[in-house]
Amino acid sequence: MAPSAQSGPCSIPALLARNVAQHGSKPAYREKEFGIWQSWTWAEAAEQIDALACGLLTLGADVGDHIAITGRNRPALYWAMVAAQRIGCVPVPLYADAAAEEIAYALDHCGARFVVAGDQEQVDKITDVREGLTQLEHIIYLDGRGLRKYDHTHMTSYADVQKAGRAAGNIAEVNARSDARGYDDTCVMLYTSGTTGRPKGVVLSNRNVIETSRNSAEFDDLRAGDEVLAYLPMAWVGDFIFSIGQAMWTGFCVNCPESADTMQTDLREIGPTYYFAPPRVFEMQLTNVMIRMEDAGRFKKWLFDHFMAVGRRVGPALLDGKPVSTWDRINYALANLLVIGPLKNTLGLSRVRVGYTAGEAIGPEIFDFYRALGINLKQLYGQTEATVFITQQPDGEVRSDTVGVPSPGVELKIAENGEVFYRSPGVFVEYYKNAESTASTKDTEGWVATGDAGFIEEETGHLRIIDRAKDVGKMATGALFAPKYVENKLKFYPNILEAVVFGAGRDYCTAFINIDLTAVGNWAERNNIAYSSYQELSQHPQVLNTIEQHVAEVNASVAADPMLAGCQVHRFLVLHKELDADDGEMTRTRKVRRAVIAEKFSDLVDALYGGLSEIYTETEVTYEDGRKGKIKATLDIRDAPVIDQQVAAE
Amino acid sequence: MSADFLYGIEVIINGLMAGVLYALVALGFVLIFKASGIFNYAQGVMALFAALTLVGVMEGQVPFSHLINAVFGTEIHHFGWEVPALLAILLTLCIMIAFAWAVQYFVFRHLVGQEPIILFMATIGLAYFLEGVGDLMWGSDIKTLALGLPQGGSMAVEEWTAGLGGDDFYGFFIDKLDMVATVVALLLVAGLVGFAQYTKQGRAMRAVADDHQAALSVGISLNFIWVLVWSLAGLVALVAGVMWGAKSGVQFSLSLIALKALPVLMLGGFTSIPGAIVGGLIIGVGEKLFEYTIGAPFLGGATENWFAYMLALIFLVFRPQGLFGERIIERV
Amino acid sequence: MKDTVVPYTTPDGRTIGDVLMDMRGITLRFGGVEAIKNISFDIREGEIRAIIGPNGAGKSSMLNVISGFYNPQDGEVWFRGAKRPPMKPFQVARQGIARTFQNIALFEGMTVLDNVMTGRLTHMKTGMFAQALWKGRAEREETENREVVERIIDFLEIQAIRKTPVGRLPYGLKKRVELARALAAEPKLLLLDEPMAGMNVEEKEDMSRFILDVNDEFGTTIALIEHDMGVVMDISDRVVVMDYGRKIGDGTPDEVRGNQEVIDAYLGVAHD
Amino acid sequence: MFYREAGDFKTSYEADSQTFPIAFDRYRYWAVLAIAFLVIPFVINDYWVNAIFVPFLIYAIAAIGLNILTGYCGQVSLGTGGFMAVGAYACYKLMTGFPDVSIVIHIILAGGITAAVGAAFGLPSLRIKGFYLAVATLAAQFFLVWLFNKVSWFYNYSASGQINAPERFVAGVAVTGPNTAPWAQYMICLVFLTVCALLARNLTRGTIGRSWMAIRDMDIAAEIIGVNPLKAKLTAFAVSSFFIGISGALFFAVYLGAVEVGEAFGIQKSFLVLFMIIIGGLGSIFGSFAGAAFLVVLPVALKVIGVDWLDWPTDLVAHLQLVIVGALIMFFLIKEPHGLAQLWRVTKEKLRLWPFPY
Repeated sequence: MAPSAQSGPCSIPALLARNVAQHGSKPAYREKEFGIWQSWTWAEAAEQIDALACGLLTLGADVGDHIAITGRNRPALYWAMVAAQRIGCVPVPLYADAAAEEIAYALDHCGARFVVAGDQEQVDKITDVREGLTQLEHIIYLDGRGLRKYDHTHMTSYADVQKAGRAAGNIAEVNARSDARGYDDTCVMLYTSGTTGRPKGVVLSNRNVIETSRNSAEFDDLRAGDEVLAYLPMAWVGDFIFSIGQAMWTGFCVNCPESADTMQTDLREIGPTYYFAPPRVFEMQLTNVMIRMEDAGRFKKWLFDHFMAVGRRVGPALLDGKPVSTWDRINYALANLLVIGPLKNTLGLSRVRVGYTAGEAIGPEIFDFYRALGINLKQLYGQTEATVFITQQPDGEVRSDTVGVPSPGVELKIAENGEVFYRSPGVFVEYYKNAESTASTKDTEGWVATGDAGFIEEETGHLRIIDRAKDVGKMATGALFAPKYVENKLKFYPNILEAVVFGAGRDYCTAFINIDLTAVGNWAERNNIAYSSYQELSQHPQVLNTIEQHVAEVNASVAADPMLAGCQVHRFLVLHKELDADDGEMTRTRKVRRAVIAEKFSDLVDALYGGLSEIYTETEVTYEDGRKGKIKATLDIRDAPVIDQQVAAE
Repeated sequence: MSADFLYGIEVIINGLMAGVLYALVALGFVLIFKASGIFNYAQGVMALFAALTLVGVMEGQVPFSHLINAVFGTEIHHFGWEVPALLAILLTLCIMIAFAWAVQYFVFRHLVGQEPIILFMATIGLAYFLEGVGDLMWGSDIKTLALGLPQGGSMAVEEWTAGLGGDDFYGFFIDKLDMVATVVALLLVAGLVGFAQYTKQGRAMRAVADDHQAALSVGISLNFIWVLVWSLAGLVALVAGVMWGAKSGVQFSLSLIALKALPVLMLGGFTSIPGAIVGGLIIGVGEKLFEYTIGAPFLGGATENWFAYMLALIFLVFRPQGLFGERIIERV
Repeated sequence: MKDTVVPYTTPDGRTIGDVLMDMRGITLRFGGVEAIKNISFDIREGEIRAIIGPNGAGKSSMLNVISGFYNPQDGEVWFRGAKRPPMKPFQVARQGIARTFQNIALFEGMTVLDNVMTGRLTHMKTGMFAQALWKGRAEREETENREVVERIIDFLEIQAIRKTPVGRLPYGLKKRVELARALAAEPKLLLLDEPMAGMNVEEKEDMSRFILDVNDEFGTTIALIEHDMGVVMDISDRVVVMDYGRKIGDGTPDEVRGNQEVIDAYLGVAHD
Repeated sequence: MFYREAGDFKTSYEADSQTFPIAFDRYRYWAVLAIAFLVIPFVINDYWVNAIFVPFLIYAIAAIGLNILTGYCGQVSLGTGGFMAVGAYACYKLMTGFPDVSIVIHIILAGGITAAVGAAFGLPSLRIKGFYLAVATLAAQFFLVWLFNKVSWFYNYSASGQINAPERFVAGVAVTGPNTAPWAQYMICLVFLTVCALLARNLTRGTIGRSWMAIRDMDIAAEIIGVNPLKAKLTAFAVSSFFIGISGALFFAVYLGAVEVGEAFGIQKSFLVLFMIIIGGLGSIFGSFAGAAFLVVLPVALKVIGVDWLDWPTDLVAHLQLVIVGALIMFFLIKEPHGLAQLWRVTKEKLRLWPFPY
């Protein structure tokens, strides 16, 4: 199905030309500036791009040069990318919030001769590290505020470059160069924010970008007339695909907010029809809603709770096209009029036709909330090397615990260690100047390792991600041991702050649980349960019972997947202190340090596996002021109900 | 002396006497304005209300009888007794004081610190309210106020002055009631000035007028002062109401004397007691003279309706703060 | 012009041009009191000129003379090379002199946007009938001026409060809005009456930055009153020092710092 | 609750500064217009026209006029009655003087003449402020009423001292005179009101409007930004009087048909219109409508309840009305100085934020 280089437009500039021809007078870009949404039609955008392209030529840009682009999302910067492609250069978007040395590394690594910088802040960062960068010739800045007094020998304003371009009249050269672009020439280079080691420059070809864009656009039936809000970092592959790839393919309109802090209002004004956000954004929005509703009057509150309940019951069903009784439909219509509609409206999501979230696991209650509002929120699984799409959820098959079925044109395979491999037209060309990492990631047949462990549900064919492949271990029984997977499930309960699951090389799994003081504390107050300390509360029998229920429920859901049924928590205890970075039990980014904890609380671990019913322990803690102290406690150890795997299998 | 000249004198005398009454009403305004910065448009209606109440009390009418009858289908009108004038006046005074308190408590306590214009509009509302209440309490039919005050022209004066002119001059025609009114008004004015100058409350009142904060700091209760001045205004209203009422019957038009007093104030300055008096006299004489010399012969008469205003208006344009008012200095 | 002056360039690359406003022997009396005693000084194009002095030195009176609230009994006011006849404030404004007030004088009943738009009044010429019809000339003019205003709003970073009624704003923001309104007039000369009065340290820093930026980006000539010495000395090119209505010092911040009389009269005060 | 603003964004300043920026409001506005023009005329009868609609429409014009002066420019006037009288008599003289010129022209000219008179009486406003001015405008009130009473030229020397509106036609339909169809009365008033409201809105949204409000909020600051106080105040007086004049003309020619100046345009009129804008909301066109509607409907409602249902004597109800109106004025000044318009605004905000409290 992949068209050969001849059929159809084979580069972004080609797509641009097509859009100008097809819907030249439709809006292509908007930006909130000076109080209104400044708009550019496709024709106008193309003119701007050409002007810049010509200007870049006058500055002496050669075919194959890398042109770095940094700044917040603005149409002009998107145009800069396309302009670069027009003249056969490779656009390299960089993270606007990156530190100077990170930028220095990237600029040096790709040997950029030109940088298009958003504003003074970006310019300053670059000038700071300029000495080191031998190849860097010229900085082109967009917003001149505060730059008046800077030395302009190697610096020009975006507008001036365009002016020069318009004057130069070398458009023929520009066209010649962009016509020469082939389907397999580089389209863009994106630096992966390297969690380990240096960032790598992922090279994506026109084929990668255009085919994934087309496939994904068809998958969700995206079309001209759709609206997206471009607010995620331009250097992130997702933004490149949404705001350039798909936008160019379908010809929908890209809207840029006025600034980061007006994003919510701008979102509300635009009311996008196609919306992407990482889980934390949805989570934040939900919390805001709840906080604001706290101050609502009794009637409003009741109305809200009542109709949200209706929404939770009916909304998702309606979205998935499941049969819904007329009575429920009426109820939902009412809810829509009184609560859901206005709510979606104030959140700016009332027009969303397709919404995606990805990056990390999203809490079911968050996910359900938006589904209840009737927002078609789906999950996808992807990465830069795949030009985003590996799997995504088709309409009607949306669940919070899977990441969906393979995207069109994507093949999946699961290695015996559970790691997920894929092969697709979107598979990246190479890591720039980094052959061996390329080789280690992508084999000769084009299979790419995701580094994540997961499995495919037989009945639905949905992929479910368990954990980072390196964190997934084996139990004594040989069954798969995926602590994070279970811990996440546990942590979705508001009462549970942290959980640490043990079981690598053991016969069964056990867990440490940290209660969430605020949540449990509130609960205690409501049921007037007196407690003098975190420790006392943590060991309160009723608390333990609640936690035990949670664990039981988690076990049930874990048992549902044969591959993971082994990971059910057989025994657990509730820790007498909060896991704390100051005590080295967590990283500063609040990731549990499994090894450290296992070592520090070895007595407790032994107790869990030693079959004791309670254990006395002393732990050293560090207080805020740095003093050290000991806390002594006797902890109950509970057996959690588990579901027998054979039973589960049948 | 020629008759015309003498008639001119007569006009002036009548003007002066009318002026005293204007001054009296104007005083009511000045009192409240000095102490609270409120320009009390309701002053006139207060006079009407006072007069109505006085009549009602004397005749032993049942307050709100119309309303009661309408609601309960009863047919009550009078208690069937009559109250002697003096007692009635006292009772009316009490009612006016109660009213003063109510106004302060329910309305202006909530408007402290508002712009004068807002307060002014509030008093217009008050005027409507009070007029309605008055009519509800005592009915809106014209009533005669029989206090046994002398009526008609004073023969004595006429005969005594007849000699001044030739045959075609019959002496000054001066209404007895006007004379009485003048005397009473003069007494009241004197009394008020004395009160303001020599009593503790009076001094407190002036202190408040000068500077609220300072007054507060020396422990004067603004609320008390405000109720006090409203009560005094009530007293003034009562007297004015009696005079006017006795002269031309107790009816709605009585409330229009407020409108008469306005130009007096613009002339005399809103904050000056002497200003009010002088202003009153000027207006009184001025409008009578104008009517006598120009109005009646050339303009078809009834110029009193507006002359005072025109005079004041023209005057204001040249001296916005009035004759005796404090200079208005604009700070940047 | 009395004396010809050579344009020069400041260290940070701004050009200070000819004399823009020349005050010659200004004397101002209130009744018997002499608020200003025979003061002369000039303000040159593109500079930041400060008038400082202890309270009651006559600074504000001087500003009010410049902006036409008071007409001096003696002395001449020369503006852009011409002697200025006695004028009303609004005529002065139309000559291209805008100002802010020490105690903010915004139009509380209007939104920030409308307040700043009022700053454009001197630039808006459409007649009443055209306005009554709105469509066409009036609307076009409105839009053109709105564009100018929006750039100023952007420049002073008050986009977020564009449509809020000024009554609801905190003090610091109000000051900024008032500055915006003055800037909207695109004045030849901008008068700032204690722009930092009652501000905390970082508000003061912001305001100083804005003042410098205004002078830099728009090349606006600025005359400001301030009795916080520190700030003034940092941002102004030349300083006039007043005390009891007399001029006791005039020159660059450094010269003024050196001036013994100033130190006695003023810094002494400032120290305690 | 009913607002759906997501996706309702502005790409031009024209769109951003339009009268009803929110789509929902815009639709409601058109709906109201449609009903007013296309439905009511066909269902309306004589009682409704004379009791509610025509008075409402005419007073709304007057209220808009006074609101421009008082609400937008901050100059309180108690001369409204007098200025309405000017409009009425001007219209009468024109109608009788130039019988074959269209009545519409006459009414507009009447407005123009009133504007001139208003401006003249506005002159003192330069020297005197606040309620000094308010009191000064009473001079206009009394003088004008006296004038039209005494100078018989104004009522063409008629014995009764009354003026009677001769029959005049618009597009062949009688709009004044004894045999005017109710719907015709309604229509001509409606048209005038609609136009006046639009003009008022345009004036208040633009340069002039801003200089008025500047004068109102802080005249010193206004001067410093280049507002000429004389011009601002006089234009306010003129424009305001123009509308008031038109309303006066309609009041006489279309509504009453025959007028005796003292009772039709006495000081009570001035207060009535002032009350309308206080209750409706100072500085708001919508407020002018609300206030007019309120004070036109209130007496009718009271009469219906008091006289027709409870059959109380009429004068009693009239007195009650005084009490209620007076109390309302004080209530609004204390509790909601911006009147019904503000209440409306608040409700609207709540609806827009729904279900959130803020």
